[in-house]
Amino acid sequence: MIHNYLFLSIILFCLGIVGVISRRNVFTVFMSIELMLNAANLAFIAFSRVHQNMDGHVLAMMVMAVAAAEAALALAVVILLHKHKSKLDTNVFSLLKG
Amino acid sequence: MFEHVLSVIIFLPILAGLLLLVTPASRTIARVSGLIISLATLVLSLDLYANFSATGHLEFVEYIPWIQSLGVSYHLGIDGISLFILMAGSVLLPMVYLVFTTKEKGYYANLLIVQGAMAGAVCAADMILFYVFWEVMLLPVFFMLGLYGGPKRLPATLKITLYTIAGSLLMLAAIVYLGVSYHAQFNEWNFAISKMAQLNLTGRVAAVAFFGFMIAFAIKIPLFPFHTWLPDAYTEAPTATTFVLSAIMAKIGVYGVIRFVVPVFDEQFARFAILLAYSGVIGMMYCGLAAIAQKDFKRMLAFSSASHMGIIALGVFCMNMQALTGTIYQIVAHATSTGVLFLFAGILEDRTNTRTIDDLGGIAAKAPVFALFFAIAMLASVGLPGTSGFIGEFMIILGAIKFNTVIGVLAGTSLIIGVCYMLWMFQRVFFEKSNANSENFKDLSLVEGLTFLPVIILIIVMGIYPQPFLSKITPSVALQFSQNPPVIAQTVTTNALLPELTIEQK
Amino acid sequence: MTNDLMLLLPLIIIGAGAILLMLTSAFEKLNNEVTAYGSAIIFAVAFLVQLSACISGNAVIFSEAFNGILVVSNFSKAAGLIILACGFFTTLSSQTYFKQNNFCTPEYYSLTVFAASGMLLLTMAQELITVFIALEIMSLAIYILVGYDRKNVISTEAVLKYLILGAFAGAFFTMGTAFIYGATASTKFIKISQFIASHGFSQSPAIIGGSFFILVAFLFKAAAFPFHAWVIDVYEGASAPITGYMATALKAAIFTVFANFLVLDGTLQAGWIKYLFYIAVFTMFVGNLIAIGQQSLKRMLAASGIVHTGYLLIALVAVDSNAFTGSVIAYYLAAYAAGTLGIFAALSYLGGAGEKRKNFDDFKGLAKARPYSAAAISIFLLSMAGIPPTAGFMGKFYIITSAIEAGQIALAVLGIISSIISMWYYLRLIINMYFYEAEEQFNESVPSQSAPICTFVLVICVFAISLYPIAI
Amino acid sequence: MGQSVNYLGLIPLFPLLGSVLIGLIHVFAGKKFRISEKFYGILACVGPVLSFILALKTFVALKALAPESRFLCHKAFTWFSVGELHIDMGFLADPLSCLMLLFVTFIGSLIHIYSIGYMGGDKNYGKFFSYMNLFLGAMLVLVLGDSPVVMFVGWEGVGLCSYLLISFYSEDRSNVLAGNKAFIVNRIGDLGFVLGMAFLFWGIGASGFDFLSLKAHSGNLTPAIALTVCLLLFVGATGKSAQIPLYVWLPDAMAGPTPVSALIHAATMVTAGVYMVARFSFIYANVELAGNIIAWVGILTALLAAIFGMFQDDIKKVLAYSTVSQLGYMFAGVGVAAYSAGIFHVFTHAFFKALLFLGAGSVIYALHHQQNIWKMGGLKSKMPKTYFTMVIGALALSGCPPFSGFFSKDEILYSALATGHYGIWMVGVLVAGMTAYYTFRMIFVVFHGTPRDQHAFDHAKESPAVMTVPLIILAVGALFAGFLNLPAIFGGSQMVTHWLAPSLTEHHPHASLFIEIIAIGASVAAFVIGIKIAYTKFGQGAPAPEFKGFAEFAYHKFYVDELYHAIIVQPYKAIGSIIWKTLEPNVTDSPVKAASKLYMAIGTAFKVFQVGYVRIYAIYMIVGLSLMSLFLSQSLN
Repeated sequence: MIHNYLFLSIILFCLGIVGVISRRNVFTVFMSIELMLNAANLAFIAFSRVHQNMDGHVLAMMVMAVAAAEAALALAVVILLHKHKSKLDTNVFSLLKG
Repeated sequence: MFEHVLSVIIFLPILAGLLLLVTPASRTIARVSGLIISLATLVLSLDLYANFSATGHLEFVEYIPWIQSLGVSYHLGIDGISLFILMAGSVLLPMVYLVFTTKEKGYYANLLIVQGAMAGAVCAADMILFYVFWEVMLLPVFFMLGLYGGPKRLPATLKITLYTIAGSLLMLAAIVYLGVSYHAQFNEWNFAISKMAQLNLTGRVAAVAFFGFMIAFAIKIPLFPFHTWLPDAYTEAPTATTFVLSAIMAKIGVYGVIRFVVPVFDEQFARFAILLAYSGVIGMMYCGLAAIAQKDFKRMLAFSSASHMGIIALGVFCMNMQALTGTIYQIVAHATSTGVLFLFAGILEDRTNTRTIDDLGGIAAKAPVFALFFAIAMLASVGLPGTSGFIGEFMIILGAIKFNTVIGVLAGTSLIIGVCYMLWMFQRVFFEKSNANSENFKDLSLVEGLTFLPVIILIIVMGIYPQPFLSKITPSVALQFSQNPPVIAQTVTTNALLPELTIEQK
Repeated sequence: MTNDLMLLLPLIIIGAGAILLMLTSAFEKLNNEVTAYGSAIIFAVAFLVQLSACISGNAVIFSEAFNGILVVSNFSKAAGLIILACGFFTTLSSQTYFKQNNFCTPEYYSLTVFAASGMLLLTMAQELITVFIALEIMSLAIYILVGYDRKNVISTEAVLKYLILGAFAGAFFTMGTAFIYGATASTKFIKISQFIASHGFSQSPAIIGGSFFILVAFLFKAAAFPFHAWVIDVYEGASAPITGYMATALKAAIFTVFANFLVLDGTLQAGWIKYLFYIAVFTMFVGNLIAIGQQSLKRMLAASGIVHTGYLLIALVAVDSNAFTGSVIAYYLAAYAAGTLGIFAALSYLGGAGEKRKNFDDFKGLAKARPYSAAAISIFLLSMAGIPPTAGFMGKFYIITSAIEAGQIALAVLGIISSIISMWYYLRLIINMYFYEAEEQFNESVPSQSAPICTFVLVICVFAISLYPIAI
Repeated sequence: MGQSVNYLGLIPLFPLLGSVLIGLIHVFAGKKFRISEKFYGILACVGPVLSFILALKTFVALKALAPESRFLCHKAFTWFSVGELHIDMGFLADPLSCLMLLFVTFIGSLIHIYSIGYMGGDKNYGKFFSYMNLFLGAMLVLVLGDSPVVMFVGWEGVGLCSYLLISFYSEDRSNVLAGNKAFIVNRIGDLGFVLGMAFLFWGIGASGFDFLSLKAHSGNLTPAIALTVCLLLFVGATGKSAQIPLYVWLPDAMAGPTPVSALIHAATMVTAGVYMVARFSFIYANVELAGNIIAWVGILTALLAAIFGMFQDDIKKVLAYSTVSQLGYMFAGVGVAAYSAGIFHVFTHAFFKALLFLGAGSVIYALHHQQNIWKMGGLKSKMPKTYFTMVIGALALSGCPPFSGFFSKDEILYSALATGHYGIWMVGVLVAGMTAYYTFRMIFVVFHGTPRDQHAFDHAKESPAVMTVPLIILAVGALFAGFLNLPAIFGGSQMVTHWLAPSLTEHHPHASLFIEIIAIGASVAAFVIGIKIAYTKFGQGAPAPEFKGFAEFAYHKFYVDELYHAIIVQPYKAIGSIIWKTLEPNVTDSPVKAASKLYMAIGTAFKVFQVGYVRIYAIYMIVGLSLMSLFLSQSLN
């Protein structure tokens, strides 16, 4: 049984990776990262079940909290970006290079 | 003699130099204080020399643990080999302050620092300490060359710095390798140079470490084909820097070979000695031949110096007592003669504003004292008997013949090669008719004359009565050979061309 | 419990201080100056407390606190000292920096202290989720600090890149944690260690995969190849003091936890050494090659930071997991921190308004106008290049010694070659400062003395650290 | 070991101190205080004369000893001592060095006195005497040195002085070039000397490197090393004594003042090579091959130089080639192991050649530095003393009995014949004839006939006494020196040969009276024929001849100088500039340059990877991560 959860988790994680490297919209990129974090959370919960203790749940909660904080910051950054360039395409923000 | 005399000799100039750099001292103050400090160092060194008892072992030892867990210590001491390099520095450097009066503050400050650092490198009995001083002595050169050098100084600065640092970093790896090997073999951390001779080093890694050392020293000496930084650096550097580089710093490279490579890597050294000897000899000929093509007398002296360094290094690679003693003697002789020649070149350049040989002429008639001094230094540099240059060169050639006949004969050609370009230069600069550049050439002033006089006398005394000097050197050299009798002392290369001329080992 | 709290006192001071600063910055009367000095005092107090703990040196090397989640070792103490010192110098440099750049608010200093609290926690963390949280405390604060100049698109772009990639790496970390949790039913290092000891490292795919992901996250934060690309852009976009802060304190924290994680089991370390070997080599060389072509000083320093990461990875490869003290890593971190912070402190007041001087060429002739600053910068650069008698040399010496001692001779030699390569771009700045004529006068007055004083103190540190012996 | 006497060290010391003193006065006080020439002159003569007195004392002391123990030595101090190498600054007076000592100091003193007159009015008067004294000191070190190394000090020292004095009129480039040439060519020879010493040292030098110890151990030398040593030392001798192939410097050396030519380039320094070979006779005597090589080189040099001498038009060049030619004789002598004959010729040659040079100097002085013989003529009447003494010198040089040259030359030719070196003997006789020819060609052209340059002739007058008195003294020597070694056939007792015997390893051939008579007859015949031809052609005054064919070839000295220039000097310079202009920048330095170019290129190229797109950075991470996992799975399998 655990395998199915894990497969799902890994698939989500990989989707997240693909999202990060293929999408250019800042929002989508952040969402993809959230997806990866949630994949981890799913794994935590699943393992928690396997090990028959609640540690995994606690860990998942922690991760979610941190993810929320990160998301908050991300939103702030998105606003800033929009203010500067009126676009949310990550490729637009490539002044720093070379 | 007080206890920490070596430390004082090392750190007095360094601290004075740093102090000059951080305070807004005027250049006159800088020069005068530099002169005082370097004279003080000279007095201390002379006292040291007088009290040196030539036991062959380290004397005036100072030992303060530093990194105890690794056996690294602040460990100083001198023996007959290092004494003379130390002395050369102490004796020669005060001249700079007397002769060159109009340089900037940083010039004198850097000179002081480099003097201390060179003394440190020579006195260090711990490998890490040696490395520290070894690197430190490059920094003032870097700044002096970059700040006060000629118009094309920047590439020259970069080249010498990167070249040397590259070499010395490889040496660092090799030093660490030695320390670790010592730990592995004797279960004790130690970085003392004297302990390393006990190491039993075999295998490829040891060979790599050997080359780590050798390349570092080869660059500093410089040994062919690592000499390419030299012409530019020597030419572009201000006189005092060239002087320091050629007279003392290059010698510390040779000293390094004697101190590190020969006793520690005896097996590898014996194996590669022939290669290194060829490198020395070829370098001597190559640079000597290149010297004849120079139009710029400073660059000519640079090549001449490189040429001599080839022969000096050769003495180490011949692995017999005469050659090694000859090398150490020649180190001092070359320091005095070539060093002074570079200073003279500086004076020539200052007074005529040209470095082109063809632009000059007839100076001997205008400035007889200058010409006389120059001639004596030049003759010492070409190894005329009766001057300091002969004794060392003779012993090196003697040893080279024993080591390998072909190398010996090639080494002998230095007698000819050196004299060709030197005479040619002397002819064009000092003889013939004077011209617009040299018409108003002023002879040495009284101060300048008196500055150079001791060294000129030294050149002659060292040629006529070298034994007091040699007797301080030989015990250390003998010790060096007695430590490694099985490998080094018995390595004699058979002369492939004329086997019957191979000198038998007795 | 009281004992535990005593051990954590520096962390508590910093944490409380951060919150206090955050709260007080609501008051308008408190201007940036006061906050700056306040935060500096907080750092100083925490540093002194930490130092007294070090000196009084309770013989227990491994003092556990909070049920084994946090461990105070000599290594973590040393790392804590470095971090606190970095924080101290960063705040003081910032004080001067913001005389010339006006995007400061008191929260800036609060965030600096917050970041430090995350770092301190990180040094002590012995549990993966704690590590994650500490990492995020630190990172979130640093993200904000990087993008603090909201008006500046460069700065915003930097935070965007950092945030995306940092969060991306964070996701790997959580996934790795999940795997390890799945295998061992715990996230405590000690439990993981016991599990590996009983089951073997290579027998458990979850441990392998999990530790791999965690490694990736650490390598990212430490800016190792191939996770290094962000660091150049982010350093350029961030303000000078923060760049210094990131380059030093953050790296110190990351390497502390990295080492702690790696040595939790010998087979784990042995399993990854081969990779770390190559990563170290690539990191050094790629960092060097990036640095060569840079025109901007900050980008060069970022790239050189990558190189130093490579050296630290050498040290990591060479650590002996059975008798781990971390002294080499700590020493190198301290040596590196002194040099790097020094440069950024100097850049804080030399950069001019809006950091107008940022390229190599902008510093031409500095030595004539500001000889002491130029000398200080030269010393820092030489230290970073590893020229004796500076701290950087001793750090490099220890690293090479430990590498050769561990049998990693190739790595040591490659490290040496890398530092040969690196020599040019360090010297380049010195050459620009000293050997060229000034193109401008550098005649604006230094707005405040705190950054210059920092620079001066750090110069002393560079030499003092080099004399301080350590035990390997 | 011989008796130790302290004054041996003083013999070279006096002139050396004189040199330093005069030099210092000249450099530091000369211009300021207008030191008079007289002062310099007297000061300069003190050293040589004192040395001469001590030399006499040495001679007396030696004479007092039994012949086989005629060794006086003086070890001033340990010069250098390293391992088995132990060199004392020691001096050795044995019959050989004593003989050299006597005539070197004697002739040296005379020439110093002569120079007082000759150099009058020169602005570098003091410098000249300083160099001259230095030379004499060095020459005495060479003669007295008790080990090859000390000898080498003098050896190089005289070379240096030769250089300094040749380029004495240093404003003229050609003079300096001549000096350079002399020094460099000598250095080539010195290389041979040094290498020879090195081989000798490693062969037998470990138990003492002074001549006496070497002689005692000379039997231990292996043949190969002995031959090597002999040949290498001879290379040294060819340099110093101007033999083929290194003779080229000596004719050019005539650029120096004439007393210099007389002292250094005729009487003393150039004979050092012969002295050295005689010194090492204990080795040479055992290596026949080396002896033959030396003899042939010598006699061929004699021939070649005689040919050149016949076509010269510079009075000093004539004498110079004649010197080279006579040196060739000397080497022929020592080559056939007739060391005493060779040394005896050195001895007599010193007198008559110094005489001829000083006479030529007197002529040149009178004609205001005119050296071309075709601008002279008829000077017999104007300068009778010079003429008279020069004729004596010329007769001695040509080997006219009973002048000194006859006996010494005849001794050599006789030895060659007696030891079966017929080829050498025949060439030798031929050269004897040629010698007579060119010597009297010179005498006739310069002193007989009618003046060719009337103006110069009118102003010519006899030189002052300070110059003519030495001429007369030397003339006496040239006349009678030969009797010192009068062979048995003339009722003599060969005093010099017997005197030298303890110093030399020599076997006297016992030849028949018949051979002696043949030798003497041939020499005399050659002399007569030579002088006859000269008289027919030039006795009544003749115009400057046009040279054609072989004569032109010989006039240009077979183009040897040009040849050397083309095959040695030019390639040497070319190699130098190839190294500097091509090899150094393009080959030796190219790895460094290539490395720095590569360095910058890679550095620039690597910037491409920093594209600035965050997405790409993430891709780097993923790619790196994937590669790592790939390796991971590999290593796990």
